[in-house]
Amino acid sequence: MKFGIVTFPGSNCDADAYHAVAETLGEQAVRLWHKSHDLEGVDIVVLPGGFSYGDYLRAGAIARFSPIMREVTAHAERGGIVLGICNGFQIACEAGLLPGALMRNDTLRFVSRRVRLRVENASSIFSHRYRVAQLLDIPIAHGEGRYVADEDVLERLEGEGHVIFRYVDENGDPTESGNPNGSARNIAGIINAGGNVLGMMPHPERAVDPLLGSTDGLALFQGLLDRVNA
Amino acid sequence: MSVVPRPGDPAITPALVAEHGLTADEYDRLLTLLGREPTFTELGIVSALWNEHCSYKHSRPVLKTLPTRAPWVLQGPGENAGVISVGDGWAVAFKIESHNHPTAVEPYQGAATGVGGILRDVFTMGARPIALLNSLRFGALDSPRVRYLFAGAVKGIGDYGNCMGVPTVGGEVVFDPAYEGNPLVNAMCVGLLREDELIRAEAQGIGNPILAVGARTGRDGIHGASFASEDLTEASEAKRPRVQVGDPFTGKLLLEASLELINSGHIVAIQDMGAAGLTSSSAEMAARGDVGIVIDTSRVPVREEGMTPYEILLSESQERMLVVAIRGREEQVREILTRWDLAAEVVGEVIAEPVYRVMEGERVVAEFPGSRLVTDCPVYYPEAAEDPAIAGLRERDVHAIPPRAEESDPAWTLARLLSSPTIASKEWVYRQYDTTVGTSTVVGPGGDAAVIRLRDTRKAISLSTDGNGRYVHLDPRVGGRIAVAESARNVACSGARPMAITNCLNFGNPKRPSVFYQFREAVAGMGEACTVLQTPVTGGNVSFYNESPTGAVYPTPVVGMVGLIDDVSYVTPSGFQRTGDTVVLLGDPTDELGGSEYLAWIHGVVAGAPPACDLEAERALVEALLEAIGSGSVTSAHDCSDGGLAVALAECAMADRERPHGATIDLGAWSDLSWRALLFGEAQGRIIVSTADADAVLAAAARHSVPARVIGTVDGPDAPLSVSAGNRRFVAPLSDLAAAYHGAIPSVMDRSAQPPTAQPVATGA
Amino acid sequence: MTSFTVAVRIVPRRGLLDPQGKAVADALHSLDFAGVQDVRVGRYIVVSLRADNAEAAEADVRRMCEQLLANPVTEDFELENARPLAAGATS
Amino acid sequence: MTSFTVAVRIVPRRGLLDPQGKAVADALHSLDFAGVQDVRVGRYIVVSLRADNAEAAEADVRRMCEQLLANPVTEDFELENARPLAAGATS
Ligand SMILES: Nc1ncnc2c1ncn2[C@@H]1O[C@H](COP(=O)(O)OP(=O)(O)O)[C@@H](O)[C@H]1O
Ligand SMILES: [Mg+2]
Repeated sequence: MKFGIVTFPGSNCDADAYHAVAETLGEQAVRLWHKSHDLEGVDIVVLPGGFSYGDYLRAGAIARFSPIMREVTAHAERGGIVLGICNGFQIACEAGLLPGALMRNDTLRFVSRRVRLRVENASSIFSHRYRVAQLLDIPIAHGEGRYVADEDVLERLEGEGHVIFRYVDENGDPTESGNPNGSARNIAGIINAGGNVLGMMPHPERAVDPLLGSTDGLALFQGLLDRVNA
Repeated sequence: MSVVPRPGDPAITPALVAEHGLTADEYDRLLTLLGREPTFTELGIVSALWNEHCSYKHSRPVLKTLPTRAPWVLQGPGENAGVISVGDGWAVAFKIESHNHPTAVEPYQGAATGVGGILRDVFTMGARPIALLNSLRFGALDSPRVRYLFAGAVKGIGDYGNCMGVPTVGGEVVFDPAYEGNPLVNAMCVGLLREDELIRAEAQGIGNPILAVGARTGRDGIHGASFASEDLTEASEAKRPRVQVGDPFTGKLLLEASLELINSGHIVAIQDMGAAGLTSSSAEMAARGDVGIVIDTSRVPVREEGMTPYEILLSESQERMLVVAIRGREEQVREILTRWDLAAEVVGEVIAEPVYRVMEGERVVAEFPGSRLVTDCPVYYPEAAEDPAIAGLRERDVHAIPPRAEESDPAWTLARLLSSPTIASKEWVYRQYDTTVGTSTVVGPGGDAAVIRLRDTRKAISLSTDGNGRYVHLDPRVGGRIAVAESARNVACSGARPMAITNCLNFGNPKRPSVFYQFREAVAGMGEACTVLQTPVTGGNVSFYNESPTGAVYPTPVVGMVGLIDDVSYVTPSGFQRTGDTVVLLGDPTDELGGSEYLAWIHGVVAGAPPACDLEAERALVEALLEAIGSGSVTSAHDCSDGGLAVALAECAMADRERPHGATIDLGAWSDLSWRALLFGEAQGRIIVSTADADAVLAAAARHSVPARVIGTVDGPDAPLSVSAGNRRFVAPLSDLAAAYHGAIPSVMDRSAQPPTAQPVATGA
Repeated sequence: MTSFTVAVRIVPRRGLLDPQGKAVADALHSLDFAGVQDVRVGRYIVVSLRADNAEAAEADVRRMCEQLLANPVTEDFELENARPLAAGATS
Repeated sequence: MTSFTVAVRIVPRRGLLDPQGKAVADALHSLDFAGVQDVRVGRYIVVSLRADNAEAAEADVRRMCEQLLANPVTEDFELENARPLAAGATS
């Protein structure tokens, strides 16, 4: 099992993703430089958090044109697994790997805190180690995390079970008070129609170590291992 | 080589000299140094280097009195940042710096560039930044201008650190009318490095090339008042921006490229082009290496056309570095920078001849003999005398101030104090900061100190910033001591041994005897505390002239403390954790009320003597606490500071917002003290501990002769905070306290956008 | 009183670094728009408001710019002419 | 080849929540601009570029918008007419 973690010049969670995969899980991991055209035979691509090219214009807008993204897109089209976290989710949307877009938080402020997520679909390759309706504590840290899409796109996402994670309040309900950024329908993470690309704003790689307060992100990475190894 | 005036440069007149901030004596000194009249470019260079910010001309003799040595100190003051060893070959670099004046002009950019600058100071030591903190002072939040400054500064701090991927994990915010016209923004950065990778910013090796790296140079932030000259007409004044704009993305590229450069072995020195840009960075590197240097301004990549040597030398454009490379390795250096989409141009050379020379192509536009241009600046010993009005304030009997009628229920007073923005939760602030990036934040903001683990070891470091301007205002010596003692207590509460400090000294105009007195005394107090607590000073920053038309800010030394935790299992939270635990108070309450937040917020009075600070007792307290923590008997530890014992108890109860704990507290042992001094007085040297093994905690305290007493028990989540002393008693439901504590800042800040109305006047740096 | 819209263009002041513009220009170059010399990124704000006439609407928006919309330290602004708002066009 | 500037206005698509616009409108109300009905906040981008003529410059900038400057899911854009750039005016 080989993970490839893409490093854009402004990525800043690439090392965290690397640690989660290589140290916590003990899996093979390589860093993929944004100017490279070679995925080095990885099974799973991680698009990590950060500010890919500064993201002054729109988060992820410039990153999608980088050389490595051409390979990542081809990988996804072949059915290869892509995990976009935070900035990686934004890039995946800009690159058309996932529908919709991520806009500035409705509070107009960057938001950094632990949020509660509810698992909506536990049959995807990313979420099968969770139970439906399981509640997870995972950190977020973003300024542009408000998921938007046309109404028909949202309907399709819901209808086809492509919403994987939703923000919920302390009672486990997807209320306004549980929604940290104004995302449509409290959407925190979605998969594509092929089920092989996941984008999520919360940071599972920051929730893999009991010392840091939560290990709820671990099952996502472990789940990927099961499926790819099977 | 002969220096001739550059065509088009203004002639040197007494008025021009004055506009450059040089006194007649200083100008004479310059004439003696040169043996001739200076050129315009030379005048600009000297005005920048002899400016307070670069030269420390009013503060240096006083700073020299601070203790700076300990076996673990690898780099003391004088470098871009201080460095201490934390064992196993690892070291920590850290430094704090002010960006007060830029923030007063444009809060977002001013604060953001402050963070950018302090990050560069740390990574130029070869350290990867792992944490940021910030210490902020603003006027009262009921002013829209203050809200605008506060919101902008917080956003600027957040955006820069967030983009860099360095977690902002702690700090402090104080609101007081004293800072109305002149906010203080101090940013601290902490980095991690291998001891053997430490690099110093010393120019070395005759013939080595000097490179400008990073962003292009524009006309940003060039000092020197408004010149009446041909080159500097009104039009060119208008072209010259008053603020520098930060580019954190370029900052991030510079960080990665610089660390790679340092690692590559192709360079001998690297320094940020900070205040006074190319001039101070090159002159400082030359002075440290005791070598000559030549710079050619025509080779510096610029952003705008027609820039003069004067402008290029003094520009404060952000995200630029000066690098001394090994001769013959220029290409390798360029290759590393190209990989990060950054440019590097050779702009000069280290030379054998002991001069500081600036060329513009073939022409010599400035030349100073010797390599000590920076250190050869004038030094002043200003007059110092206490303002008698302040002595009067200190002597006032604050116990004579009658309580307000509502205070008959201390629960009212407590809730009211918790809603003081200075005491209230700062979550509104730190939610805008990425606190968890780097996956090493064991304890983020909200407790006494932040804790960052050191990956691949069992260790962690603990970080805190502290300083109480009101105390220093009322008694600078005591206030200086308390700043250090409180930060030591804060890191100790998290389980850490206090190791060393950096400090940022924010004061008014040092030429006023009353201000210089405060400065001298506060530094003396800090020095005493550092000596007793064995926390040497490894660096810092002085910011004078923090004044507005309404007067000077409170004298505000801010201490940034680094502590070391040998094993992450010792990390201790600040809040109550377990129902049924015993609550122990280390240290003793007193009847002191002077300088308290209680008096200021409830009575609008700033008077009385600040609480006494017994340094030996503080040291024993830290030792006793660390021993108790080491024995595994401490569940939580929280020190008493602003708002006193009652506020500290409420904080312990509410620390975990989702799982609060009430408590039943009996202060009967001190029932002879006045109720308000007991509850809200700010006696120093006190820590609230919760424990399942009170005997062990009491025994540890006894071994260090620290007064300690069981004062109650931790209750369940629905229980109130109930406190009694003899026949006096009050009960405060946690929901009321939490509403006050968590609601205070959001209720003011979330009301509406804050307009950037009238520009303030501020003169600090 | 009639409803008008007044649009405002707010751009970073000349001489100030514009990191956004720089990033966009770099990106355009790497997308092979070789002719790009410079990019400045500012804000475009459309205010719909009631006023007695077009001049009054513009005067109001100018004051809004001075007080709130533009940052006098870092930005310059420019008003477009007021246009009567088609009835019911406010969202 | 001549130098032109082409300005682009990028605005949030109608129907999408524009929290920035709403915040500005609220702030204007609290500053007593009672007539304000609605505010939309978008981007204003000025591109300076070399091109054969004004049409070519506009066509280039239109492609830039489609490829990079605007996000079709959330934004609409509009070009202003190309203007020849005064010599030496690029900063
Ligand atoms: N500007 C800030 N940035 C980040 N954290 C902050 C800031 N201000 C306060 N905090 C956090 O809030 C908590 C309370 O701060 P403070 O009341 O100053 O604590 P103490 O009295 O123990 O020094 C601390 O954990 C501190 O780090
Ligand atoms: Mg404390």
